[in-house]
Amino acid sequence: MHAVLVMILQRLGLGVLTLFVVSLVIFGATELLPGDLASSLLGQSATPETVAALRRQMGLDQPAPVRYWAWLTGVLQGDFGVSLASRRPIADMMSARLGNTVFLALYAAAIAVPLSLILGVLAALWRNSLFDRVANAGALSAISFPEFFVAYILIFLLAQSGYFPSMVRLSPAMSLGDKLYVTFLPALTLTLVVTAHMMRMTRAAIINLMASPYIEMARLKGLSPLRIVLRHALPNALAPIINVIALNLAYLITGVVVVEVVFVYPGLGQLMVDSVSKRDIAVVQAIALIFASAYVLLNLTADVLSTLTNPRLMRRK
Amino acid sequence: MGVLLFLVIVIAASIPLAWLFRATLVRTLPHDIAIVARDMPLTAAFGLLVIGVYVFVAVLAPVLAPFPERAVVGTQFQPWDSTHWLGTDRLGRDMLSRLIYGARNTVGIAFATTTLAFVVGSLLGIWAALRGGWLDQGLSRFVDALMAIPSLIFSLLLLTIFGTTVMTLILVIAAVDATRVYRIARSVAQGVVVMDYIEAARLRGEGNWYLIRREILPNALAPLVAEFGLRFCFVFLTISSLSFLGLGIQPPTADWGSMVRDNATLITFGNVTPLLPAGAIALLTVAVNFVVDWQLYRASGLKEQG
Amino acid sequence: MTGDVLLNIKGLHIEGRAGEDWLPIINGIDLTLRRGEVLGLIGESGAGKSTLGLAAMGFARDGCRISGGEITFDGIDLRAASERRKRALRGRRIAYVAQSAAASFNPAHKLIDQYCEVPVLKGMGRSETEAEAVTLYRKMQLPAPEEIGFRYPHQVSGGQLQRAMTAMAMACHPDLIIFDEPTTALDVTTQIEVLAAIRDIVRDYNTAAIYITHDLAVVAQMADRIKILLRGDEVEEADTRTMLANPKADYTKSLWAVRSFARPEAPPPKGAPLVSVQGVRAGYGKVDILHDVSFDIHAGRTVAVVGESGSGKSTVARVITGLLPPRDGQVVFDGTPLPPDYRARTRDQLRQCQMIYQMADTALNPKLRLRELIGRPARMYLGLQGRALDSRVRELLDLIELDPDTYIDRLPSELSGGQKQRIGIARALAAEPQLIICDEVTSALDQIVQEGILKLLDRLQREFGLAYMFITHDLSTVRAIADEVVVMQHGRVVEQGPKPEMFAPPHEPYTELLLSSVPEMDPDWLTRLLAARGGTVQAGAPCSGGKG
Amino acid sequence: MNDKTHHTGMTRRGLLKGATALGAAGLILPASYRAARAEPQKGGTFRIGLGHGNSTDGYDPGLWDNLYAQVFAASRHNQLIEVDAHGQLTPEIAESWESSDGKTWVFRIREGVSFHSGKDVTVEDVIASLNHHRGDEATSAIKQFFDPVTDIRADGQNVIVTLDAANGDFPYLMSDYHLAIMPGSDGKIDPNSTDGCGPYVVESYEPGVQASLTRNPDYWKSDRAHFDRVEILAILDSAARLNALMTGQVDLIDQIDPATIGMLEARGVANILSIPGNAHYVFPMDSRAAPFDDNNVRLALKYAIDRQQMVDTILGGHGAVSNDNPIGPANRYFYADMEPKEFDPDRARFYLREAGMDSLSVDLHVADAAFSGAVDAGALFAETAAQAGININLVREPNDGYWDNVWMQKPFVASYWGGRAVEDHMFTTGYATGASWNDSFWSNERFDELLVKARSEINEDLRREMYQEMQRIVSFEGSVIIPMNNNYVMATALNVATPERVSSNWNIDGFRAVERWWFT
Repeated sequence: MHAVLVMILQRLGLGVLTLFVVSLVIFGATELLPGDLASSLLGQSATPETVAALRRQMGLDQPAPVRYWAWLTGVLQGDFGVSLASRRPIADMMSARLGNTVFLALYAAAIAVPLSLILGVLAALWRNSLFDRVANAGALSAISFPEFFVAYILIFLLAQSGYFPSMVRLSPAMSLGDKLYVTFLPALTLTLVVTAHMMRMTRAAIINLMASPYIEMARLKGLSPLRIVLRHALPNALAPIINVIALNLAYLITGVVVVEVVFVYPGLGQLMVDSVSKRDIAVVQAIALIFASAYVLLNLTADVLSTLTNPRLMRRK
Repeated sequence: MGVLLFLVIVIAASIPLAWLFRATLVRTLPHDIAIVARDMPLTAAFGLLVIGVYVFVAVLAPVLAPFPERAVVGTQFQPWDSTHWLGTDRLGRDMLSRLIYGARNTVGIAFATTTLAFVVGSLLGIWAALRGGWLDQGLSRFVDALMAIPSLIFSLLLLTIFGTTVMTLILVIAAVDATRVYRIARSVAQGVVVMDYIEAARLRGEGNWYLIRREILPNALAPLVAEFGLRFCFVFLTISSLSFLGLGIQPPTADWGSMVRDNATLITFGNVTPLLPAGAIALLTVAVNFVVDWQLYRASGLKEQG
Repeated sequence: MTGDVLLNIKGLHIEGRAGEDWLPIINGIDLTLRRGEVLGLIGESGAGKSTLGLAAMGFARDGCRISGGEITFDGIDLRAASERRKRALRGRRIAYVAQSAAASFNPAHKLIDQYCEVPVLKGMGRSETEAEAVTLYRKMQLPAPEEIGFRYPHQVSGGQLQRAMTAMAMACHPDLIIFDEPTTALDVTTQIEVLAAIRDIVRDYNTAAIYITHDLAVVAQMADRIKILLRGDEVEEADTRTMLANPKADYTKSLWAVRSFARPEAPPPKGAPLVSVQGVRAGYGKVDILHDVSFDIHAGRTVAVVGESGSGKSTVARVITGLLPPRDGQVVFDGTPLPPDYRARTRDQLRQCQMIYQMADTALNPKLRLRELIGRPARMYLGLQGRALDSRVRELLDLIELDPDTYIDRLPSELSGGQKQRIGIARALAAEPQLIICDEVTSALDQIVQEGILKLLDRLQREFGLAYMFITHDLSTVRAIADEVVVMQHGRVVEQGPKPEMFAPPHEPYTELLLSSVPEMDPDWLTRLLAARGGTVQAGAPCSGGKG
Repeated sequence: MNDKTHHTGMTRRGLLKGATALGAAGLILPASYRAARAEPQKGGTFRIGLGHGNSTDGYDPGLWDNLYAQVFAASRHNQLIEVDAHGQLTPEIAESWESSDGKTWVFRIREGVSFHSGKDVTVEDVIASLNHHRGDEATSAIKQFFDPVTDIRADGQNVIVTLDAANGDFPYLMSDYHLAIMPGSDGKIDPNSTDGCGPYVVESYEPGVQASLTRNPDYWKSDRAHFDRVEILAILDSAARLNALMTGQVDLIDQIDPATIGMLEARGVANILSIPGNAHYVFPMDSRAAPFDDNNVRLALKYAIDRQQMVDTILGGHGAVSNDNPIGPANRYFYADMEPKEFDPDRARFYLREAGMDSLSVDLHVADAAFSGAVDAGALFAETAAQAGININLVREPNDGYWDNVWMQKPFVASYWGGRAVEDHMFTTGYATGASWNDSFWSNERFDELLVKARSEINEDLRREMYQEMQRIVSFEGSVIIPMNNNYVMATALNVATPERVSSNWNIDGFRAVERWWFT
């Protein structure tokens, strides 16, 4: 256990470092973007004086390092600051959307993970069978369709016929059931997008082990193929599987802006893209940090889990 | 249902095709390659066949395409007929010709991008694994940071900064992909550097470049190739996702990713036009990965028997 | 003690897949085994002994197929039997003990869980199964039989794992056990314990067994009858004593002959030593692995460093090559102290000292052709180019007795184990060194091949006046090739001196243990030894991990 | 969404002179609407799906910059002056307005109007609302409207605005949508409040997602605001908007991909509103920069474009061919029978030779931010131009930042105008030498001269002649290619009814569909 704790602490430290680098990169990038908040707010109606006034008001006339420092100190005190574009506290702007994003991610994962594990195991069990090949090809074609396109197809098939709403409208009052119903299509879309990757990894990880001596031993003990795969191969294949799951979860949280647009789903991705085009650096930074930490934490969890599932690392001689 | 039926027919059709193709290969090729060809599973044969066709089409696009890439040759959205086999697009350009030229542009760009990403990513990754220490730490931390930024949004930022010429597009996507490649290359290389032959080479006093080029890279290739297969296809997706956000390939260049995007709305009305480029991408993806799987399986010392 | 026929194999043919075509592995072998009888299967790698052993379970590895003949186990036709039927036999009535227990135990589960798996499936109660496991563990003389089962494989030493696996095989009191080289991967002292345990348990349960090995001396202790295989054909079969007394086939005789190779004493050391290791203390992290190790190697002579796994003999090599800079002490080469870290050494210093590894597979880059594998050092150190390089490579291939024209453009994967090892030697020679460190170079090879390698090394030594540092755990090899012997244990030199003295009593107790543990061709050797040691098998056995 | 800012900027002066009506402007209603015509009925929830609206949108009236903000504002606020469907200024919070000299303007504030909060609308509120956009520290997009304003003061029920110079147009400025009347306290309004005196009361608002409003029970206009509730949704993806309409999740959408209009009509699940006006799409060329400094080159390009094809393909037929004429059919002095420019490669070649070149290669910078379909339009242009030996190399710029970095920065770009109801405004804003939005940096003495003359000309016929000469100058010597006039295209559910005339002055019936339309 102790070893694991140490690892967690180290990784958390590195995580913080990562976040710092991320904030630097993002800040630098947004600084390089042509135009700034003031001009993009005022657009063509901007006369030099108006822009200047707006810049003064927003403190955009400060040199970049100063602004970054101000922002950093703010965040370190847990204060994300106020959106310069909408003048609303960033924390408020994000909280609801973060909730939505996480909800959708978990929803999709809840379908995708078991599905891909089952498919992967079966594919490994009947490897090179027709099932294996079809599942494989199916998975591959699924990921080779752009997300928004998958979404459109699903809408065409399931929404226009009236089974599910083509557009997500969430209200706080909604019961979980309704929520699951209205967000079904986006969740399904994301499922199709991530399943293939996880399934292929599961299959590969298991098959890699099928050649190892202890699997032959298991066969020579007269165990059934299913038992061999489940009890003897799977436990040793967990590490890579867990890792790919973590990666896909991270993707589900951070990478779904397109799906959000198509289903009009109020998530963080949309907010980030809008803020980028508005040059609302504070918001961009805040979301980038949230995304980055999600990524870091998920990877950490994955490593911890794969350590826990590996006796060699858990119990030393 | 219709879709399923269609799939079944396609699969049914492709099996004998693949078989024929393999047979011809075995006949025509010189003996030593023929042996390899003979052992390849039908899926791989199918994959090779498809890739072959794509390359053929890409190379001979101007010859094959009935109409020029950009010319407006009809009114918009003409139905399929004898002159325009696949109808026309939103501007009245011949869909088939666009698809054919699309093969050239898309595959070209995707290939360039992926190759670039792999050269950079794998070299750095292997170098880090070989040198270890602070260099490894520094590089890896930095790459972690980059990977922690959602790739689509990151590319969006970069493209907005540097503009969207084909060149920048290739560079940006390659840069983002390179981080993923770096990770894999590094972990694979870490498995290789502990080998005795690396120790031997070090004791011989070999330099890093030789170690990377001759000793490590050849032995780290298999998993990298597998990744190449997927990444290669993801480039199309990235491109079309980017054009969804208003960036992407320069029009009027025909490219499948943007073609999907441009016509995507039609699917709302059950019009199959956008399915064509999307299908083209899907087919290539499947094909490439069939071949990759086969290569992996051979590289893995025929672990997976069947 | 032997009863009615249990296993009957007639005209068995097994083929292995090579691309599209099938190559014969076993061609037409008969085999009969009676209850309680132990049959020894002997052959070099590729003789098909493991395949035959597995066939006795009606099992063919992936890529192999049983193409002809009959396999009848206790009246059941295993070739006709359904998979389900065969599965019902395996583990219950026919059990299997694999070569490397370390690799054949599932790392993810506790020993006891893996023990219980089959019995519980068979319908026995978990608790009583565990109870029986403990008794078996005790019978197998495993330390702390009550709790050892609750450890994970990586927490248990190789020798113990091997016994635990035998116990697992015994779990359902099978009628037949296949032992596939159960002790090959073990140190000599550990091997004794395992051999003894296996022999007793088989006798007690009156189980029939097929004992597969390449080591005559070992099988001599275990088997009632011996069958000798060569490339899938039976050479001869006879009961153990007759077989040992007067082998008929030439091949068998050649196997026997291996033991006879002995190299003439090298000229006595003259002048200063080529290499002298002086008071070296070294290790990884906090632990010291070597404590004050010192010895000399003279030009043209062979120093054998003997010890069991974990004794630190390989670490010495790493110190000399500079991969592991020592904490104290130094390595003096030709009168000048070498920089501790290889990176700090001059190209010439690196050239002077070359290394040959135990595992040729991992020591040769599988993606490079022999031309480059061997040519590279010559190009680097001696700056040979083009034709000169080519002819040098061919010369070297000749030296190691491989035909240049056939081999120069091959990949390592296209070579046999012995040939790979020869390439390792050629690569070392290419640098024209004065010292070659041989790390267990023969231990992964068949005896006849070992023979060849040893002779080659010997010849090269005399031709080029090379000095060898010969790291090994195999005393017969030491007998064959060493001029001086350094015995190591727990990172210390327990005894060193010229070979004749070392092999003549009196010995240090550990040296004694080592020497006495080397199996001999005499069927009664084990019995006598155990009697001599008063049955205390554990005596002085170091805690040793398996080499796999 | 910068394009909308642009739109605002362009058209914010595009208002009407005195009693001038937008001649032919407004919609000839489709049969279905006429059938639906009847007395307005109350009730129902009107759901609008707009292709605009950002999660970053704020509340500050000075920064409303896209259609979403505009429609949302119009549904909760009133202004001093409304522009009705006929394009005439009609009183809203200002009962009446007058000026003796054009320098001092008196607005009489309507009594008995109250904010949603219950507070009565006072003269002070109006002054505070105006002042929010005025002064050095003001950050309003219409700040410069007030630059000439020297003083704003109350006089009983009147608000008196004094200018430093006479300006007969001042009332039209006061009808700008930014000028929402909001409750003020000690001379300031709270820019972040949604309190107004408009037809609907804000219930909830998530920027970039949705706003829902309920009918203002004591709205002073008895014959307006027929819906019980209004929901305004931001649906940026055009396919999503279509689906939302077709699956009955919204009743009105804007910005329909022209490519799909036909199919949508064919479905028969929606009505298409296509409202012709003066809005037009343009390709400005920097007349200072070679090769565009040579009018022959400009003419060559003008003849190298197939206008009808553009209307058919880019607008899906919902628009009209324009003869490089910023003055639209809705204008009084529109020069209808100026000889048209057919697509004529030979003629284009001819002008090229005139310019002393046998081939031409130029970069055209486009982004759909300029107008939806701009990229496709560029592609079409490039195609037809190629037939005239002109190589137009299309450079697609990111939508993001288009107006900052491309428009009026690069020599040859795509852009668009909301159009002007009055010739003088159009020309003064976009074509007079040195005008702030003269995006072709074009200058023509004769034109400038006529422009001034025409202002003061009383004789209707002479005036017409002058304006028509100006149109001809712009068309044949100008530096802006204007291939088409685009309609405002919306689609509604079948049960949505509109008044006889739908305003062409702004999109969504001048933002006011919410208070003018009803369900049948």
